[in-house]
Amino acid sequence: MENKTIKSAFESMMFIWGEPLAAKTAGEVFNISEKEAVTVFEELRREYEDRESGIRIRKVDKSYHIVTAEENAEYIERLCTPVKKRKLSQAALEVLAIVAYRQPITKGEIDAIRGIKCDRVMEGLANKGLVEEKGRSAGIGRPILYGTTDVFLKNFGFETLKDLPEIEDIERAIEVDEEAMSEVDINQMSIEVPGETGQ
Amino acid sequence: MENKTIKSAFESMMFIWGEPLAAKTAGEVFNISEKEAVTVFEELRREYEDRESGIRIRKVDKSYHIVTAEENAEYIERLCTPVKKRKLSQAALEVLAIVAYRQPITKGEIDAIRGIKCDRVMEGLANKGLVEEKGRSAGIGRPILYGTTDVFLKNFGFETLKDLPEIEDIERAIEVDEEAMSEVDINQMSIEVPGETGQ
Amino acid sequence: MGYKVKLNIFEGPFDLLVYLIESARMDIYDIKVSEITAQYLEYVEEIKKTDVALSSEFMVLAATLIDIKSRMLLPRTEPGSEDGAMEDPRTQLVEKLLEYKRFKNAAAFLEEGETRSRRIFEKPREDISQFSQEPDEYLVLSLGKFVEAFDEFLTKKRKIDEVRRNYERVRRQRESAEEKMGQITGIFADDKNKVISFEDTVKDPGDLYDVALSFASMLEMIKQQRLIASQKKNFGPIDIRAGQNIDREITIEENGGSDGQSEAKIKDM
Repeated sequence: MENKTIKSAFESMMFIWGEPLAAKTAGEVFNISEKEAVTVFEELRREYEDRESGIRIRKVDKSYHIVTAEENAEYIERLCTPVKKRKLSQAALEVLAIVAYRQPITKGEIDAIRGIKCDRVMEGLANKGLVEEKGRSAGIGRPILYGTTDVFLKNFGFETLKDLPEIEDIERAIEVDEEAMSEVDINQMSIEVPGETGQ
Repeated sequence: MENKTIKSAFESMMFIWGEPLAAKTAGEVFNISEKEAVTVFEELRREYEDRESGIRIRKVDKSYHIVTAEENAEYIERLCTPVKKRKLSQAALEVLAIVAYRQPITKGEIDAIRGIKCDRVMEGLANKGLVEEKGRSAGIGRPILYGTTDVFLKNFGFETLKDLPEIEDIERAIEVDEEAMSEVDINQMSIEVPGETGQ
Repeated sequence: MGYKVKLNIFEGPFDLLVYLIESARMDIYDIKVSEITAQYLEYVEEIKKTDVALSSEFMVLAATLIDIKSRMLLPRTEPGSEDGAMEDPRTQLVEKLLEYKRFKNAAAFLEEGETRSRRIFEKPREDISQFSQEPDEYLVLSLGKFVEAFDEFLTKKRKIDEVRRNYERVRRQRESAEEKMGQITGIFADDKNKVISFEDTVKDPGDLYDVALSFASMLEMIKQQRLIASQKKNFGPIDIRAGQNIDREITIEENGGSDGQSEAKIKDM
């Protein structure tokens, strides 16, 4: 099979598929290996990028996903109101960061790092498909171990978990902005109780 | 606004829109006329065609629609058609192995080796095209002889039956146990006495 | 405990404490515990005023802070230990706060990624229902599985064969023709005039060896005129009665001619 034919077919297939298409699955259509399929996908990805096309190919783990170019977000929003996923809460982001960096990890270990129970937050993250069970720990009570998913990679713009920067590097990068957060007035802090107005 | 930017934005916009996107609507995003928008869309359409891309732009009246290339229909179908994987049962694998190593063989002989009737298993294997009739034995009742097919060879990646892996002790194991084959019927024994009484 | 308190700004007790330390421009490695504890408790009191049960984790940290504060008042040297220094009571808390801060930073980093990704749009999957109606069925065959399944069968069969062989060897040793003839003679011990059928000489009709042994023994005994057998039609029942030599001592002749003779005898009958 000619490379050109496979390349063209992969474009069509990604378009139809909508979601990230596993290189392995795509390869099977042509009886080629996952590795060979990856080579074709990477070639395509580079071409779309070099062309600065409004359509781009994004890698998510071992899958390829056809999406719009980031720089066109403004025009898309002008044309239509695309359905956006709700942003995660601060608590959810914290828990997700702990899971991402420490996976596989148990809820108990997450609680210990944050000093507060994470059950409800974890439930929310699991419902959004961002975290999933990854087996059980050998510890007492054999607690469930959690890890991040491909949806996490996709929604946060990572190709693989290896793209996560060293946690110490983040610290240094962010320390600069620390001044900004110290402006909170203690009297403006509020608590929110579901089902009751606590103010 | 640069032509390049508009072109890229139109690609993103068509991609997200799903349905045919009116040139007029697209033009409004950039405050350009319908005619100008059509020029950009036509330019894009030609580029996708020249590239023989797997994604094409189709004109529908005064709208433009992003679709897959017609020639890739076959691959899309292959990708989207779910496959049901079926496995052979232990019994079927056993019978298949006996046929493979002992062919041509009758059902009676297979029964004797396994100590259990194989009719239904053989029917299943025949339906899957893995075994077939290979003539008739010279024995009593002229039972049908069975052997493996080319489908069998292909599925297991053999070129000829000589490629079958050597299995230790196989000769003795698939030897037909004559004792097990003949069912003893005590009433069928006879002492040949031509006369009537035994005196 | 009864209420699940979500704090709008602070995600937990560590978050609050980190905030207090930073807004007091305190060095995290040298926390002024009395000052921070006072502020922390003040905040906790503020919440209590709103009549809301505070999440228990905030109380746990309050207790920890008070404990550290009291230990800070004790002399910082221990006479017993070698270098004379005692661990700073704040160390553990500081380590925990630093770890928490690291993840808070990581969360901010993730948020940036999330924001960027929200500018990228994907399209839904096309309608592929036309393809999903008729799945392609295919057989998964692997040589590994094939060999594995057959090996399993061979092992099973080998075991069965072994058991059967041992079982039969034992029985065959036990049962000689001589014994069989003795058994048949025994049947007529109480009544020399009775008529038995061939089946009565066979103990296990399913055992081909036993059937053959009985048959051969019967032929031998006919030859020696110990038995008289009759069969009305081919494959019909064989009746056996005692012959004139039934009580004679059992011997087996080993000469080759015996078969021919016995056959002749039977035919003569």
